[in-house]
Amino acid sequence: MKLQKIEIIIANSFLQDLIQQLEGCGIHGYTALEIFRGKGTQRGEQLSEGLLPITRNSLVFTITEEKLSEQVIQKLDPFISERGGVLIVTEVTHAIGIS
Amino acid sequence: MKLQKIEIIIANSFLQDLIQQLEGCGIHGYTALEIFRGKGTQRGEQLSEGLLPITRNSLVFTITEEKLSEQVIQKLDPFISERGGVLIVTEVTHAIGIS
Amino acid sequence: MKLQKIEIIIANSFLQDLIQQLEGCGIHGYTALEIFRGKGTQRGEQLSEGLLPITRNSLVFTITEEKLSEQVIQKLDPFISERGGVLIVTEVTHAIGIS
Amino acid sequence: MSLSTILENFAHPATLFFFLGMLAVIVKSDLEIPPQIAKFLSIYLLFDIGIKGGEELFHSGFNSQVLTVILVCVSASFLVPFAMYYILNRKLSVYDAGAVAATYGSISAVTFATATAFLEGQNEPFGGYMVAGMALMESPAIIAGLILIRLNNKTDESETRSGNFNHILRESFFNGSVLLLVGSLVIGYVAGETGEKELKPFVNEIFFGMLSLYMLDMGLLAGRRIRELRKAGAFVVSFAALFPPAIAVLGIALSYALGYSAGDALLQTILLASASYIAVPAAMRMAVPQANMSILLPMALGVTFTFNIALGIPLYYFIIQIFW
Amino acid sequence: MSLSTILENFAHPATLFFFLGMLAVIVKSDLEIPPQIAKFLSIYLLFDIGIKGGEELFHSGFNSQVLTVILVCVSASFLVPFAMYYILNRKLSVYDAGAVAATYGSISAVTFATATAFLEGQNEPFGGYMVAGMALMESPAIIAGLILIRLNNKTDESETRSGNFNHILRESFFNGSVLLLVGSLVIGYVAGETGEKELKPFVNEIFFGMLSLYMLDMGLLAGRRIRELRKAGAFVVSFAALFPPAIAVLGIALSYALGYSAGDALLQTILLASASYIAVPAAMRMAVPQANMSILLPMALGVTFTFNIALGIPLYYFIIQIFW
Amino acid sequence: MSLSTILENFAHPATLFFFLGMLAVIVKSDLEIPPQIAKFLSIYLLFDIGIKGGEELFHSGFNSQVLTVILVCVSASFLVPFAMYYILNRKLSVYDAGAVAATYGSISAVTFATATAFLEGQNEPFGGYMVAGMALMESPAIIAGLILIRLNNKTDESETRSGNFNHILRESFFNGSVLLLVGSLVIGYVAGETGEKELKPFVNEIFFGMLSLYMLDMGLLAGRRIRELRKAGAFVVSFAALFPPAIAVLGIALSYALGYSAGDALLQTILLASASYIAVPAAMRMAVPQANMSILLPMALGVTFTFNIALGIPLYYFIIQIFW
Ligand SMILES: Nc1ncnc2c1ncn2[C@@H]1O[C@H](COP(=O)(O)O)[C@@H](O)[C@H]1O
Ligand SMILES: Nc1ncnc2c1ncn2[C@@H]1O[C@H](COP(=O)(O)O)[C@@H](O)[C@H]1O
Ligand SMILES: Nc1ncnc2c1ncn2[C@@H]1O[C@H](COP(=O)(O)O)[C@@H](O)[C@H]1O
Ligand code: NA
Ligand code: NA
Ligand code: NA
Repeated sequence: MKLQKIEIIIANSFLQDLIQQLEGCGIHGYTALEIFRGKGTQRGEQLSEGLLPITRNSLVFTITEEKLSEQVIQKLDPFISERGGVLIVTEVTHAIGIS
Repeated sequence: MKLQKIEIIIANSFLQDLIQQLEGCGIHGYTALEIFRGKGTQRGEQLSEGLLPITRNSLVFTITEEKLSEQVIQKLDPFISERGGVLIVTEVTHAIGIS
Repeated sequence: MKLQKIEIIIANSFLQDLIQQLEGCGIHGYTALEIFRGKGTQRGEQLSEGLLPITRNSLVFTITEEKLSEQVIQKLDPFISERGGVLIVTEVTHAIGIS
Repeated sequence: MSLSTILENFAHPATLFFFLGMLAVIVKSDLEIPPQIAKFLSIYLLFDIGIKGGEELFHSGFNSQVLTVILVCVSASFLVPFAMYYILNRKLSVYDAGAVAATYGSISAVTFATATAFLEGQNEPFGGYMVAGMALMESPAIIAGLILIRLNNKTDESETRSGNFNHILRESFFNGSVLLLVGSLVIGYVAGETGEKELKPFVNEIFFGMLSLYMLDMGLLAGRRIRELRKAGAFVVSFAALFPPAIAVLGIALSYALGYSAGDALLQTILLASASYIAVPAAMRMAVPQANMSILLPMALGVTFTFNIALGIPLYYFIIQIFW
Repeated sequence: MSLSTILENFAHPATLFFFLGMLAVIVKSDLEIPPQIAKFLSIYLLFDIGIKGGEELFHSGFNSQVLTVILVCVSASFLVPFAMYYILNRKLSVYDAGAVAATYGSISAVTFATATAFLEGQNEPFGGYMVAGMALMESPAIIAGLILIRLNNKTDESETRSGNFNHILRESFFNGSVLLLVGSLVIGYVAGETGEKELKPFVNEIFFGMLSLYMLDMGLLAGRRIRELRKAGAFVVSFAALFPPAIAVLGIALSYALGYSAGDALLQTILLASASYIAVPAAMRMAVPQANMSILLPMALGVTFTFNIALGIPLYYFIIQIFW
Repeated sequence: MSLSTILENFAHPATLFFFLGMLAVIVKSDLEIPPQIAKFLSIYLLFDIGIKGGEELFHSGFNSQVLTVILVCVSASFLVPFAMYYILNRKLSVYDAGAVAATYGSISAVTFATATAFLEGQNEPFGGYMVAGMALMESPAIIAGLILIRLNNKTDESETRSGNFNHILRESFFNGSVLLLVGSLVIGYVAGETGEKELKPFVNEIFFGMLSLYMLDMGLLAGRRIRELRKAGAFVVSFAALFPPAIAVLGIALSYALGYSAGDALLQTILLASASYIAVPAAMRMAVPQANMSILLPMALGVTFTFNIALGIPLYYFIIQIFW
């Protein structure tokens, strides 16, 4: 069973939607971290200002089997692209306790 | 010298214990990030509520040589499983300055 | 096009400088996370104390092509080493939307 | 007299801390308010404004003046986006024009709070029911923005997102800021004298200090946005600079026609002439992911907010004093 | 009279903000208190309660009434878990029954604070030494829970963790909440009049505002847990709902027998009838990783806390007024 | 009389909370102040000290006493690092000696605040202009430290970083703490009576409570550093322990010679005898990445700060009372 890690960077406003999308794909576990600063070409510098909810991004990752992973990526691609998000896939060698 | 990254998700209540376990295995460097939201099958949604210490999790990672890594994983497995934690291993291509 | 993830751990005091260095190398996107606790052999335990700016570290990562990645690593090595920082490179299988 | 009124505005710590924040950006200081603290200041402010408004409503009751204010506020926040959309759409895409129009239909709670502080400094009375008006100005603006985008968007993309409409509608009524403001207003009203007695020190006495820290952060935020203005282009910058005085003239005239007191007139004018940079942009970002939010903050924060804080409040008041 | 007493409870902003938080969960608002702010509110609350209690002790001294209260509190928090364990163990595992029993032996500081606010609203005096009693109710409950699990656990697993016992014992005395509460109590006592004068505005005047924000967060937390109740099952929900009134009857009777004043009786009753959702669950989670904490919060927060805040406080007071 | 003065210091909640923080470290409690809250407390403190100082300056005006204080403070913070460098360089590297020297040339704002609280407790008046002196003690110390490292560093490495000098110079004037303190001072002065009236409750009344929480965190921080002292070595520990009393003697003599009032003399002494652990270490870390900051905090926080809070303030005041 080959595992992959899918990391997604998304504006906090869409976090809830993203999680619903992930669950819709059959993902049962995820972890979200706060991004306190970032930069990209689409929306420039993001400084995670507390007063301004639209400047805050999160990093969500999920560990899944390679097969499911491919489906997830395909299904999420338009969702993420439309919202200016980022998705990164890396290989996982070994895992314990993941859902 | 092949390096691996071991990432562990653990309830904050056990963070101190985990670090002691890691150091007991001969690990000299680690980094911990706050998880602000997560979900798994064992304990459901975790929202990192400030008032409730038991709902907060951390992500701890350490970069180690492959050999040490295997020992660490073996030793930590029961510790982590018992506490409903998660452990993920990935390959590292190159590293500078790690302890 | 092979992609790599470069993760850098650096004291917050040098974060701004690091980002300038990265941009100087032609990096257009990065993401920074707060480290709330860490330990290494050079500076011991770092507890991210709010009152003491010099005890706070960040984790910055950037996804780049392998070719650029090598240049970045070479250029950053002295900068990071002098400041007691850490740099980790891992392989990326697939990416969407990165800058 | 005019100059002194304007200068008196600068004797308020809150205004001065706003400029300190801007200065920090200019000199590239690392001064910053941690994000969770900024959020706490914002929670405090909405709590404070809501409670105070509720207490005033408790004393005044729902008289005809209150109903007039509510009617003006709700209609204006719904109609202003329509008027602005067609100006904005000349240069901006449907999505952007809709998002910006909604933003300007709504209000900035801290501009309102600064105006109340200014009035207190001038010993000019005002009605607490103005808060009730303010609390009702976010939802209609969001709904108007959505309708505008719907009407003007010819691509079928909007179709695919139509299931989302209810979701956004609910968001317009129940997003965190609106709920906290309306909730505090209702609680201030319901808790009546018990609440007033208990909350007085928290709500009245530390208010100016908290507002000063909030404005320090606003200065930092606005300062950063001003640097981004070059990218935003002359059209949007002009819009953001001309909107407050233009709409203020209308606001003053309307207040005069409706027989508002001088204090109420200033607050009504500020409500009309200010723009939202928290709740509405957040809701529009969710509703219209295609909108380019990077022009919204430089406009609403960098230009309009700065104008209102630095010049608008004393200027509008000066004009009001001439006519009243 | 009874109804009005109960209704008066709802005139307190803190109670109303609790319901605003619940409402926010029901309408799926994105309203939230950032975690570090929540922690700050909790630090403030323990600081506040401790200092006030210490000041009162400074004035009253350690008279026999104080010693009675302390004795009652320490014994109750140690004995209640024993009584509850055998009820809980009918349906729950040894680990879960022990963890829940410890939780119910201990107290909820904010329920206590809300009760003191309620008494102040009723102009009903109470002794500051009640805080001393409260401060001593967490450690015995944790210890009792550990002993119960030890006694009833037949697997050898507990053996392997026995080195841990001292560690947990220390945690029961020195965990952050207990240390801050006891520390503030001692400091309030030691600093005497100097401290009282210096801290008065911080400790007394902004208290109700901070409590209101804290309760807003409690409403959000409790609201989320109530949604989880379905999973928890009828047995634990009934336990959580019946514990407060049942134990309150005992508490009132005991207070009567011991000659407490009416105000003290309400506080003693609240201490007995409330459950811990911070310190004890945290300690039990560390001590007993096998315990399923996911039933604990819905019980202690969703049901017991909500019951005490919404109905318990005025109800117990109503009964007390009949007998005193 | 002497003992009672020293003991009175311990009746202040702020001092007691400092020890509670230390105790928490000793008993390995998990008590902690979240980092953003700690930063908020620090922002509050600088805001508070600055505003109060500005208000006092507004009342006193820039008389000759004010100018004397400013002159003493600026010169001392520039010269002390030179005097200390040559002592420190006997055992420490050029980089470390420069960084530590700069640290001791500067000041600790919370030690100053604790001293003002102490004076208020003693009903001893002092001039608000002392804050102006304090606000000007960070930049010269940083500049002196940089010059010292430049002068004494023979390797060409410093050459490569020379483009950095202006950057660091700007940092010395505009780092967050300095800018907020100086900015608040100016705002307190400019806002005059309007500002004073508006900010009084925030700046004066909740001050002691906020200071107590700040000191609780300082106790936690200092406690952790004390554990690291073993690694730091006897030389630096002795330096950190002997610096305050030695320099205090000079400070008292100087204050006497310059005809300071007793209150001003204590504050001047505290400014000289305290060391920076926020702004200066941060600036030196940026300027001299080679410096080993791990000895700096145990010295400045673990030893010097603890000494001044626990013994220094009452001791210096006791000596001052003898001579004045
Ligand atoms: N190459 C990259 N490496 C790391 N993070 C990136 C990269 N490109 C974009 N990001 C992250 O994605 C966010 C959104 O990018 P964008 O939509 O292009 O502004 C940025 O704020 C960064 O946090
Ligand atoms: N497949 C997964 N991918 C990413 N994070 C996971 C996954 N499974 C579990 N987690 C994380 O591990 C935590 C504990 O999981 P659990 O013990 O199953 O509730 C969750 O709250 C998540 O943060
Ligand atoms: N082997 C490692 N694995 C993970 N993080 C590390 C490792 N070594 C060092 N670090 C991180 O790098 C920071 C600086 O290390 P040092 O400069 O050696 O004190 C530490 O505080 C950790 O956050
Ligand atoms: Na408007
Ligand atoms: Na109880
Ligand atoms: Na000094």
